[in-house]
Parts: sequence; structure tokens; C-alpha cells
Amino acid sequence: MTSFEPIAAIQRLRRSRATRAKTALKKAPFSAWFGIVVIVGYVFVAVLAHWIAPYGETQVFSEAFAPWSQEFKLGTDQLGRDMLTRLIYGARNTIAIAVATTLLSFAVGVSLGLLAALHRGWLDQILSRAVDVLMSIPSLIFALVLLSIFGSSITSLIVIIALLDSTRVFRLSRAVGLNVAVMEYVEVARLRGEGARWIIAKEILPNVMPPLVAEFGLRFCFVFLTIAALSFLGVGIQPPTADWGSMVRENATLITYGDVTPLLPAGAIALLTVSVNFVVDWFLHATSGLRDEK
Amino acid sequence: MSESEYKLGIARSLIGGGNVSRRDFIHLGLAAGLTVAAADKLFVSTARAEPMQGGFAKLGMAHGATTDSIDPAGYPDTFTQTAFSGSLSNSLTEVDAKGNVQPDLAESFESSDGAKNWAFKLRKAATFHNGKTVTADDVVTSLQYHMGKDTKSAAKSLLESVAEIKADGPETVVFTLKSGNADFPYIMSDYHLVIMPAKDGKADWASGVRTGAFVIENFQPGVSAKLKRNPNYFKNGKPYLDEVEFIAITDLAARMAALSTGEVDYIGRADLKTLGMLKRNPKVEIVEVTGYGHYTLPMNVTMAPFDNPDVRMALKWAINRQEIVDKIFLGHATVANDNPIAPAIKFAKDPQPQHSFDPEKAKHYLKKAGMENLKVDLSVADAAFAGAVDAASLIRETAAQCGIDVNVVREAEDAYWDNVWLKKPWCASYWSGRATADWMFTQAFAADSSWNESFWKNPHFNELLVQARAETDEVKRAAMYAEMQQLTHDDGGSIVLVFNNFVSAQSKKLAHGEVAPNWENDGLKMAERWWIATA
Amino acid sequence: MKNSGPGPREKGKDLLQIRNLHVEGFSDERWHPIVRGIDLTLKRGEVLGLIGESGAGKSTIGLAAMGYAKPGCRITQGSILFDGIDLLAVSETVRRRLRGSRIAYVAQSAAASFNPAHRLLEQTVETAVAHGIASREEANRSAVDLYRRLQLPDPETIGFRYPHQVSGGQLQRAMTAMAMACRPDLIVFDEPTTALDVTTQVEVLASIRNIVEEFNTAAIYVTHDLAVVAQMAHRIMVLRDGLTVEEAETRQMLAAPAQEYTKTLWAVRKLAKPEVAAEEYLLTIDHVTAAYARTVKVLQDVCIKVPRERTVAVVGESGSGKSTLARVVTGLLPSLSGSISFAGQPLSKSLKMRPKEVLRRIQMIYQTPDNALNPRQTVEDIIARPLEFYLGFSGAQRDRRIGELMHMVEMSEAYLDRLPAELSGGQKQRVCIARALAADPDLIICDEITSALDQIVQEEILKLLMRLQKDFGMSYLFITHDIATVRAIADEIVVMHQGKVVEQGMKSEVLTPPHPAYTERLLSSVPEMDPDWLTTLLARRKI
Amino acid sequence: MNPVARTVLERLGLGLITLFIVSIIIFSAIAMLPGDFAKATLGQSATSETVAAFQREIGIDRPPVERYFVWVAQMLHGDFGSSFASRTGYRRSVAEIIAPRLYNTMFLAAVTALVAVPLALGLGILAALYRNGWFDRLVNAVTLTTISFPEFFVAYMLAYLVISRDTFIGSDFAQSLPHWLAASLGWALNAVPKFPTLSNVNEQTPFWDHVWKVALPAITLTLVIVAHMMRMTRAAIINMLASPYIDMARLKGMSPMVIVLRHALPNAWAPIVTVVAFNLAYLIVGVVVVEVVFVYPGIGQLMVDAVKSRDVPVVQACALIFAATYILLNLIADIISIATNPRLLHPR
Repeated sequence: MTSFEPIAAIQRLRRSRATRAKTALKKAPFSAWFGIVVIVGYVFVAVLAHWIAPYGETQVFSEAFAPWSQEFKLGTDQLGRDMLTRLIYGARNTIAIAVATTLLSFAVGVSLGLLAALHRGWLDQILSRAVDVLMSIPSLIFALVLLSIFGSSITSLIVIIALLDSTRVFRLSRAVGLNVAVMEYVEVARLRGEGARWIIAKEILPNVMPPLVAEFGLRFCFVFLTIAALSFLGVGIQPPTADWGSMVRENATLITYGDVTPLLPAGAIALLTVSVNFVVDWFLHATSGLRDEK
Repeated sequence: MSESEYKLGIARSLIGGGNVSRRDFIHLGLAAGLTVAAADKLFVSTARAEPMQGGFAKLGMAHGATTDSIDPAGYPDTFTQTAFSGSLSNSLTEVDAKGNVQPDLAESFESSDGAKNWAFKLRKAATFHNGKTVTADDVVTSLQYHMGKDTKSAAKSLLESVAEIKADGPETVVFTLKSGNADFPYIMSDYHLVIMPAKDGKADWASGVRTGAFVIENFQPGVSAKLKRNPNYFKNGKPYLDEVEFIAITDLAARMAALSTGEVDYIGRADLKTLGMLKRNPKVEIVEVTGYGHYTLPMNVTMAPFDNPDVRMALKWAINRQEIVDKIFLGHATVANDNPIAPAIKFAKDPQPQHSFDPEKAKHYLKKAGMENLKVDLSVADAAFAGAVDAASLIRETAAQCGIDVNVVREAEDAYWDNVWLKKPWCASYWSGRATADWMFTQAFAADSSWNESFWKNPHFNELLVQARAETDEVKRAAMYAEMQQLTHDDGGSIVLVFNNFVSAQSKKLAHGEVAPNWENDGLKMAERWWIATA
Repeated sequence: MKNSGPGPREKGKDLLQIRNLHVEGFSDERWHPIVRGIDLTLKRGEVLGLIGESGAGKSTIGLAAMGYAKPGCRITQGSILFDGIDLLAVSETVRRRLRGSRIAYVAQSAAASFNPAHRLLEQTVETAVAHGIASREEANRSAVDLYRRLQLPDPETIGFRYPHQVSGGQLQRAMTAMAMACRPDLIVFDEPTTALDVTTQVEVLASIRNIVEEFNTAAIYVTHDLAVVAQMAHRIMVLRDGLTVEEAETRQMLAAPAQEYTKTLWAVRKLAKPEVAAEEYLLTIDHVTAAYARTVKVLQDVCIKVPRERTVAVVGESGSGKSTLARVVTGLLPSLSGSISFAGQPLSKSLKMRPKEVLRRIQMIYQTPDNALNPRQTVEDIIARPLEFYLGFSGAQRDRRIGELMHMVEMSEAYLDRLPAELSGGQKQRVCIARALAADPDLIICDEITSALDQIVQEEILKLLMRLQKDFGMSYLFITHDIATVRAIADEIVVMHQGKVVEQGMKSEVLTPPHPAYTERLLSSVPEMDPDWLTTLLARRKI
Repeated sequence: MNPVARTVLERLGLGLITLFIVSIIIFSAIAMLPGDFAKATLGQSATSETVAAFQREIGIDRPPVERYFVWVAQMLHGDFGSSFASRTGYRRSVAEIIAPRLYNTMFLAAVTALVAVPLALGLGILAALYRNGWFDRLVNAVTLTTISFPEFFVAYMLAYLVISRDTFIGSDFAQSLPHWLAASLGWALNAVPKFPTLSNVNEQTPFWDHVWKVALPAITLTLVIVAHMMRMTRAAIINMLASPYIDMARLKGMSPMVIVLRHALPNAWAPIVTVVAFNLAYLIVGVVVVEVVFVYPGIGQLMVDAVKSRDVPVVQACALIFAATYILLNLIADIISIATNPRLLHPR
């Protein structure tokens, strides 16, 4: 079946990316809008945490587990810290850590994955086997061991989770990279004599962005869950830094009695995860050009 | 005795005899001036006060690991301690609910030569589970298991003071100590020092054959241990239960849930946060005793800035202990005063003044020390004690108000005792407490103790310690201990924050007498001492 | 077996009537018209050829005849009356029952249109069984019969093979069998032979024609190839941009097209460049043998010389090794043995060993510009890179040169900001040419660069290439399967078959008989405009 | 050679190398951890003498390289060695420690898989069939939400459901609700089966009892893994729906259901089984959190315990089992991918 060319397109000049984004946004479904609004809200809160939060991050008040009131909108936590304040600072810390972790894991995973896809041969073999080895070790327990070795500072937390996560990013980027690396325009670049760095950065990367961005969104969310699971196993973020994963863990026992406190940070994580996924779904749908019926 | 008390007395004795109905009892209670509800409650608790035979109890323990074993060289946590020391085995002595030492496998004990020589006479009726009589040789080999160069026992240091143990005939064991110790029988109650049968001159721990109230039936390390009643137990009538199962439930929420759903009848270390909510469950009851255990923040006094007593004093005044009790332990603890001797222990005397949160005093001492911009690291992990990290967070806040910058360093929980304790200048620590002042001081404050966690070497304190140990005049002894407690309070390197309470929760199905405070789970002996009230 | 041409046949009554059909397609967040009011009538047993360039809407009309619009398309207006049933008015269930049983479809790429997971036989009988037209046994028997009639090898067992296990030509015939399985009244053939080699195409065309005649099935035959449609259709309808240009009986249409557009379509075939003998050789391929997995030799002992300022056309069918030849010359596939010299210097076998200057002097242009242009780079990025990379151009110098290059390939500078997706096929190929020119090369390897293009566009591109050669004097190594293209552009011809050079020489020598057997077969299989060509050819081959 | 046999041999060979490297990594990681078994066991009551005696007895006073090779030699004889928790005259072989735990883990994984995999496939297929409809959106939103909560949180919520079955009516929360709502919620909660919140099984637990006891962990894990598999199933099928042969099937008059099941699904197996294998591997290697919450004696908790106590032989054995599981499941996924792809199974 031949593809049709829009008749009107020939005369039209290229529209800027901004206008494209605008038209795309206009057509975004409700779920995507919802996701975008929530994410923007979170970022807003995270960036302005210092100004929005009613109290200091670690400020302690006399009453622990205070009920919701005018003074403490969401009550206080086990140490008498304002819950709302902790949640707001939690947004800042958690999102910052998750962003840093995901960026690092993508920097490592994508560059190595695309390099493997481009070069194939022994480099690909070595990297792929190394990734196989890493993936065959249970990541949560391995992270636990590594954190015990290197100490659970925020830096090592970020680096370790990022490295263990990067194996998956490697696999994905290698897989999508392979599809692009066989394209003729990559061959053209190789025939021209371009170096690997240029080919990866200019020829391959721009063409594998959609699946990578989608994966970025998902991995970003999983960082929260990983931190929560690690803090469940006793290694996590240094107190008194507020982060949602640890906050869920600290208050988890209250769930058994139907107390809503642990729902707040867990809900914060869940809302963000769902929102990111909505946006990712829409993004994938919009960029894949995959048209199905209806 | 008032009339109402008299009537209640009658009622109680009637129930004890089993010949009074609930309705009759409530009538008598009403006559004695009680409300219906109160009388009913009294009926239930009184009825439950009389031990009954039979039944199966499932006990949820807060610990348990796959490396657990029945080897008494170990017993690292409440699972092994309660199941294998308290239920399966006996030591020579035990500590009762009042804190007094009582004979257990020994029938009696006496000292001579300024408490330097001790003779323990064994019970005649005592037999091992395999029917063999307990002899003095068994005792000697059992204790020697924890002594000597090659022992791996955690109790080794306990017996450091013992120069010689020998059997004097089949029923008497004689101890010769390196120096006099009036409290020696207390040491013999330690949960490691259980008596095992001797086999080829060595203590045979692996067979699981002991003297205790229960016989081991099935043990899956880290999961559960099932024990059944020892019909030939030397204590008359005990134990009451036919069978007990200890279940390792390390997760707090899981433990609480298991009790709520009735899947276990008892849980150790209940969750303080949700205790209030658990109390609303009509089938559940909370048991709380103030133990000997205490949480400390030892400062290494050989290192700057803690080598300066004024810095230590400033920190002692910079901590809001009441807040820690209220928030970390939710009131289920007692404020301590930098003195490790729990109020329930003999010779305990609260030193003055009570250290509390006082920024002015803290600043005063800081100024005196010339360190107005003090910055210190506090190394903590919840491995030290549950809530250590939170407590450190609170300390950081209060210290900040005194001009002290406390940097809380969260250490890895693994290997905390190996890497942090006795290594970092200021960290968190836990002592389960000792039954006597001497024992406590000797292990944690004596200059030559390897567990002197603050490396505190006060010459006067150490002199007093040796003198008091051998002193048999109770009054003089009391004075010496009071002075020592004042010294740790004023000069010592350990900040003793709080004494902890043992908070457990149980189904009302279970009943018991007064609960011993020396260890958790009724002095580890709950299986032997408790019974099922309503079948 | 009858081998008569598609002469006037006895026509039945009207089977299909399409009136005022409008179809729209969705792209760039907008609905665009694809078909803009088409009327069409087809009688029982009649074959109608739909012809036009890409974008003319011919496939869309073919599908609309089945009451179907591709995902992303919609029928907005009109009526489609099939045997009295208004396909647009009835429910999807009714349409579904008609599809496959009374109206069948044969797709362009059989390889892609057969489900790789099922055996041929299962797929052949699927509709008949699912619609309850025949029992499985009957359907199987009938399928074997059809395989036999369509001259498939081993008709009894071929049905048990999977699609990937049979050749393209066989698949196309199996697909025809699948369409025939329910003895439909109408079959839509959508470019059924476009993806095939010419020699295979002849056989498939013959099979299709026979079976359609045998069952007196009406057909809509969609193609862009005039010579093919001339063999197959009774009547031809020329389409452009979703509108009918003209419609007539085949012979009449071929003899006297009425419309200007139709005439230009007809004219394409006449381009031919006079050959010029070689003076000096630029590239010498000497006894080169190459293989992919070290086992299967794709090139065997190939010797080719490319003269300066001349075009050497390498002709062959798929699998002949002609594209591999390009890869060996560019260094992408190091040869196993033999040597290549370029401008008198030996050429390193591997790409990595070649200096930048050598890389610059050999450029390559690919068959599908869609794959050869990075969809995320603008035209300017694409053309600028060789200038920066090889020549170190920047700033105004670079911009000026880009302007010149755009001018050379006859494109407006307004296109510089566009992404490839916003260009037409011909424009994309021009950008590829501009990119190659930017390096100022001595040799350009053109790998089937026109075969994905419409014929009118092909002609323009070929003309452009010839002009550029005249102006700048580069050599072309022109790889193609299309004899018409060879006629148009080559000075010398190399015929390849199964990795070996069958024949080479000046164009005139190679194209004039006598030929070696393979060349003969290849040349004779190229369809001609004569409606009797197929009949004659088959008759001749039978001898 | 038969492509399946070749893949199996190749992968098993690579798998052995992987296992070897994993064992080195794990061994070194544990060696780098602060402390050792003796110190970890003795904890606060350690003295240098007792630690030294302990180290001598279990042989960790030897240099790590030597210990590693001793361990390798043992492994080559098929002996997993003894746990450090062994004492003279009281051997606790690693195999004996692991066997019941492994069985439990496999049991839970099997029960979960039996529920989760068909559920995920079914939902995925239905979502693909009714794509972009309300059913699709609903399933998507629900599954997304379940994976958005930390695992232990889901577990506790389920436990809460079971607990509040009995306690809800009397709770403050219920009192704060309007009466009718509280009553109907209470009624709904009553329909919740009284699943045990404690999954403490042992070797004597009868089969059906075991199934009953793992109900909550299995449900938790199902909620955790279904989303991933379901989304992949849906995506893989929809991806296939863009193929020309799907167009062909439509033009052959096939119904949407037939198209999805007969034409799209058989070609979508490869990505689906890959993701299913990934999740099954997770069921075996990644469930430590759920094991802790429901006190289920599985191998994850065993490994965490062993890491904490530095019981190297047990850690090594667990790591190898996990790695082998991962390798085998991936191998099986590859075999299924080959078996469902005639191009690979029947080469030309």
C-alpha cells in the first residue's frame, strides 16, 4: 500500500517545535492533561518548597501525631514535625534524588547501549554479558549489600540505584539502537568517516528518544519505589531528610489500624507515578505514529 | 481491712476454689461498692489469676534469624533466649518478678571467704529430658563451655571473674572467684549459662536435651520453634501449657496484624505508635514493665571534644529526654539521668540534679569549655535501638538551640556493633541491663572492661567498684553505689537517655502472674510461667 | 491453457458501482482528502486497471471497493454498490461476511501480508472455513487444486510450508489462491507484482491472468506500471491526486491517450543517453570475492572497471550480488580476496583504514531516501555536514555552498528548514544527491536510487544525474534492476547473476542480441506496452 | 543444528560463565562488607578473643582468595558446603537450609503465576481488543495504581482489609461515617475471606493449607506484577495490529476477536514471554519484602538474613540459585520465542 502525501504539505514551511508541541498539547486527552498538571504542580512545589512549606523541614513541635488542625493542616508525624511541611520537602528531596538517579542511569545506560548497538562485535558482547551478570543478581539485595559497603549517603544511594538500573536502560537502548544503527543514514555517516560519538549523539540518539523518554518516566517512578523498599530493609535516606519512601515506611504500621497518615506519602508517590505514566502513554502514542482504528 | 475489702477477699477465694458463678461474684462485688463492669472485670482477672493446665499458645517473637541455633554460646535475641534458654533450659538461678535472685536448678547457694567462694547445691529431683539426673559434673562442663581460650561464647566475659569451678560430690558445685563478689548468684541466672548434659567431658548442646519445662519438638531457624511440655519437670505443676510455638515475626506491622487476627496469642515488642489503637481491641491486653534496659549515647572520653568534661556536661543538658520518651517511646519508657542503674535494681539511687533540657546550662558549660561553636557527629542506626535515628533527629534540634551543631550520621544497620560502637566518638548504644549494680558497672563502666563504651577511666570510681563488690555490709555498700552513680552522672561519658519498658501485647486468652522485669517476655520464662485462662 | 490477451470479453451485468467516492486520510493532525469524487463501474468478469502515481488514491479506491478504509482513513461521501448491496449502508458484520468470500484482496507484498505464524494452507482456507462456506477438508482440497492451477510447485505439500519458506513469486501466487479460495465475484489486486523481479513477475502475471479468466472473476488491478496493466486489464482508469484523469479500453488508452497527463506517463520510457566510450579508468575491481558469513559467497571473482566521467550500470535481480558489490567498494564489507584500486591507488578493504580524503571522493546514494535521511535532521543539517566534515566550511562560506548545492539539485532554499518527512519522495532523493555532491566526489555509487520513485520523478532524477555528470565530471556506478533506467543512463553495462558477472560491455553491445541465456531471459521479461506482449512472450517461451 | 538445541547449549554455556562471575562478585561484595560472621553473631557481646576463636572454627581466618577456591572446589563436587551456623558435631548444610525455603519460594511463585499470568494475558488481550475504550482505560488506570504503591504498602493494605473485616464496625473511622455507609462498608468487608496475615508454613503444612496461607502474599504479588505483563501484552498485540497481515486478515473478513487471537497474538508471543519471564524471575528473586511482611519463610528473606549475618556459603548458594533462575527463565522465554516463531523454528 502506498503511503499518501498530504497535498497541502508541500507548500507549507516547517513549523517550530514549540508550535508542534502546542498543537500536540491541544489534542492531548484528558489523562495526559491531568498528568501534566500534576507533574507541573509537583515540580512547582519541589522547587518552591522552601517558600511554600509552613514550617522548617526538621522543625519539631511538642505534639507528636497531632490531628489535622488549623495549625498543622495534615497533623504532625511521630516526632511532632508538621506533616504537610515534610510532604512538601519530601517532594523536593524525593524528586531531586529520583531525577538525579534516573539521569545518571540513563547517561550510563544509553551511552553504553547505543555504543554496543553501533559497534556490535566484541564490545557489544562484553557489555551485554556484563549486563546479564548484573541483572542475574537480585537488584534489591545487591543494592542492600552495596549500600552496606559504601554507606547509605544520598550520593551512594543515587549512584548505586542508578548503576543497577542502568542495566535495564542499557538493554532497551541497545535494542532500539540496533533498529536505528542499521538504518542507511547511519551507514552514510559511517561512510563519511564520522566517529562513534557523533553518530550516537547526532544520528542515533534523536531517533530513539521516544522509547527512551517513556522508559525515563517509568524508571523515574520506580526510583521512589526502590528507595521505599530499601528503607523497608533498613537502608535508606539519612534522617532528618524528608523523603516519601522513608515516610511511608516509618508510618506503615499505622495502616493496619486504618490510619490515613501513611496514605499521604504513598498517595503522593502513586499520584505522581500515575501522572507520569499518563503522560508517557500519551507521548508514546503521539510519537509512535501508530494509528489504530477508532 | 475494710468491709468491702473483706467481701472481695471472700469472693476471690471462692473463685479460686471454683465454686462461684460470675453472677454471684458480681453481686458480691456490688456489695463491696464496685460497679457492675468493674466487678465483672475483677471476676475475669481473678478467675484468670488461677493457673490452669493445658492448651497451646502461639507466641510471636520480635526476632529470629536463619542463623539461630540452640547453642547457648549464642542466643543473640529474644527468640532464642525465650525459646531455648527460658523454655528449654534452666540456669542455676533465676531472678523473680521483684528482682531478687532465686534458686532454679540449684536448690540453694552460699558464700564464704568474703564472697570469694560460692557453693551451689543442686536439686535432687532435677533430670534432663532424656531422664538422666543432673549432676555437678554437668554443671561444671556446661559453665566451662563458656570459658577458656577457644570458647566462642558471648558469656565469656561474665565468667572472667571465676578462677575455678569444681564438683564437690554429685550435687554440689564450688566456684572460686578471683575476688569477692556478693552478687555472684545473679550472674548464674544469665540466659547463656544453661545447664547441659556432659558427654565425653564436654557440654552437649547439640542434642537439645536440657532440663527445662519444655522439650524441643521442631525447630526451623528463623521461622518457628515448637516445644511440648516436659512431663517430668522438676518444678511442681509447671509448666501449665501443653505446647508452645515460638514464631519469628520480625516485621512490626506483621506482628501487630497477627495478634489482631488472632493468629498468635502474644507478641513481644508491640508497636508503640499503634498501641492506642490496639488497646481498643477488646480481645487484646497490653503488658508493660519497666526493665533494666537503657539506651545510651556513649562519648569516647579519650577523644576531643569529649575529653572535656564540660563538653560532656553541655551535651547532657542539651537533650530533651522527656521529649524523647514522649515521641520516640510514646511514653513507654522512663527518663534516665545519666545513671545506668534502673530504679528497680537494688542500691539504685537517683543522682542529683536531674539532667533535663536546659539551653542556658548547656551554653554555660560550653562557654566554660571554650567551645561555643561546638560541632559534633552523632553516629546512629536503628540497629542500636529502635528509634535511635529519630532520637538523634530530636537531639539535633534541641542541641541546635544550645548552639551545638549535631550532625546526625546514619550508619548501616549491619555490623553496627562492629563498626560504630566502640569505634565512633559518639554513637548510640543499648544495654539490656544487668540485675545488679555491680554487674552493670563492671561490664560497661569499669576501666578494664572491653565494653567500657565511653573509655571512661575514673580512678575513684574503679576503686569503689572493687571495694563494693566484696563488701558485705549492706549500708556501706549502698553508700558506695550511690557515690558511683553520682560519678557516672557528673563525669561519665555515657549519656543515659531513658530506661525502656518492655511492652508486649497478648490475647486475653493468656494469663500470667506478675511479670518479671529482668528480661523481656517475663524474664524469658513466659512459657513456663504463663497459662491459658479460657480454653 | 488459454494464453489469450485481455481482449474484449463477454461482459456480464454491473457488479460494482462506485459513485462520487470521497476518502480522507488523517495526518499532521488534520484530515486530508485522498480520493475526491470517483465514479467507477465494473461488470462481472471484467478487469479494470487503476493506474497513477503514488498519492493518486488508486489503492484507496481498491480498498473502498471492499467497503474498507485503512486505519487512519475514512470514507466521507459516496456510495459503493456491490451486487446490489450498499457497502456503506450495511453493518460491519455484513461487510465482514462479504470480504474474503465474495470480494477478495491480493496485497502488494505477499511476504508481509501472509501471517508469518501460520502455514499457507491454513491461511488459504481460513475465510472459507470461518464463514462456513466449506468444510475444512473441502477447503483444503480446493486449495490444493488452486495451487495446482496457479502452477505452484508441489501443490500437495506446499500448503504445509510457512510463508518464509517459499519464494516471493510463489507467495504472490499463494495469495492469489487465498483470494480465490471462496470463488469471489471480485478480486482487488493491489500492485501484486511490484515487489517482484521481472523474471518472476512474468510468471506471476501469467498465473493471475489465467485464473481470473478461468473463473470469470471481476478484478480491479491497481498498479503504477503501465506495461503491466496493459497485459492484465480490459479497461484502464488513470488517476491523479484522487481524481479520474481518463478512462478507456486498454488498447485505445495505449494507442491514443486523450489527456496530457496520461501522455507524460506514457512518455517516460523514451529517455536514452548516447553511450560514450571510456578514456581513463577511475575504479578497478579486480577478482573480488566477498561473503557475509564466510560461508555463502555473495560475490565471486568479480572484475569491473569504472571509467572517469562515465556511468557503469550494474544490472541484476535480487540476490545477484549487485548491492553487495556496492558495500565492497565502499568498504562496509571487506572482501575476502581480490583487490580494488581507486584513481590509481589501491583501496583499503576496510572502511576504517581509508583516509578521510578517499572517503570524500567516493559517495553513495541509496534506494530509499526515507532510510537514508535522518528524520530528525533538517535538509540544511544534512547537506551542511559533509561541507563541515570534509571541507571545513563554516559560516557564510558554508551557507553559500549550501545554496549552490540546492540550486544544483533544482530545489528551492525554502526547503532548507524542513525535515525529510515534509518532503516528497523525489525531493528527498534530491537532498541525498545534494549531500553526495557536497563532498565533491569523483565516484558516486547509486544503489537503485530511482526504483522507489514514480516514473515521472524517476525521469527527472535521471536527467539531473546526467546533467551533473556533464557539469562536474564524476563517475557513476549505477546499480539497478530496471532495464529502462539502464537504457536511460548507462555508458557501460554489467549484468550480474548469482554473484557472478554474466556479461559486460558497452550499452549497445549488451542490449543487442545475441545475448547469453540469462541476459536474454532478463531482457525479454521486461514488460512492454504492447497488450499482446505477455501472450507472445509466453508463447515464445513455450517453444 | 536445531535452532532450539543450539540456543539451549549456547545459553547454558554462557549461563555457567555468568554463574561463575556472579559467584565472584557476590563473594567479593560480602568480603568487602564490614564485619564477618563471628562479629555479626556475637554483636555487642563480642570480644576479640571470642571473635578470633569463632573465626578459627568456621575458617574465616583464612585469606579470602583461598576461601573462595575452597568453595569453588566444593561446588564442583556438587556440594554447596555448610552454613557458618554449623558447629563441630552439628552440621547445617547449605542444601538442607535452602531446600525448604526454595520450595516455599517456588510454591508462592507458582501460585502467584497461576493467577497472575492468565489474568494479565486475559486483561491485556481484552484491553487490546477494546483499545481506547472504557474497559481499556479502567484496566490501565487500576493496574497503574497498584504498581504505583510500594509493595509493602500494598501488603499492609491487604492485611488491613482482613483485619478490618472484624474490627471495622467498632472503629472510630466507621463511627465518623454516616451510618448507612459504615454498615454497607462493613457488609462488604465481611465478604473478604479471612485470609491469614501470617504465612508461617513449614514442612508439615499440608498442600491446601499452604495454598490458603500464601493467599495474601500471592494477591500482593499479583497486584504488583500484573500491570507490567498486561501492559506489555496489550502493547505487543497493538503493535502487531499495524502489520500488513492484520490488514489482510481484516480484508479476509475476520472478526476483531479472531484477528487479535489468531493473527496478532501468535506473533506477539516473543515480547510477551520475555516480560512474563522477567516477572516470574521477579517472583522468585524479588519478593523479600513480601516475605518479611507476611512472615513467609522464603529464600529472599534467607538471603537477606545471610547477608546480615555474613553467612557466606548461604549467600553464595542463594545468589547462584537466583542467577540460575534468571538465566533459566530467560532461556525458556527464548525457547518459547523460537518455538512460536516459525521463521526461527523452521529455517528455510
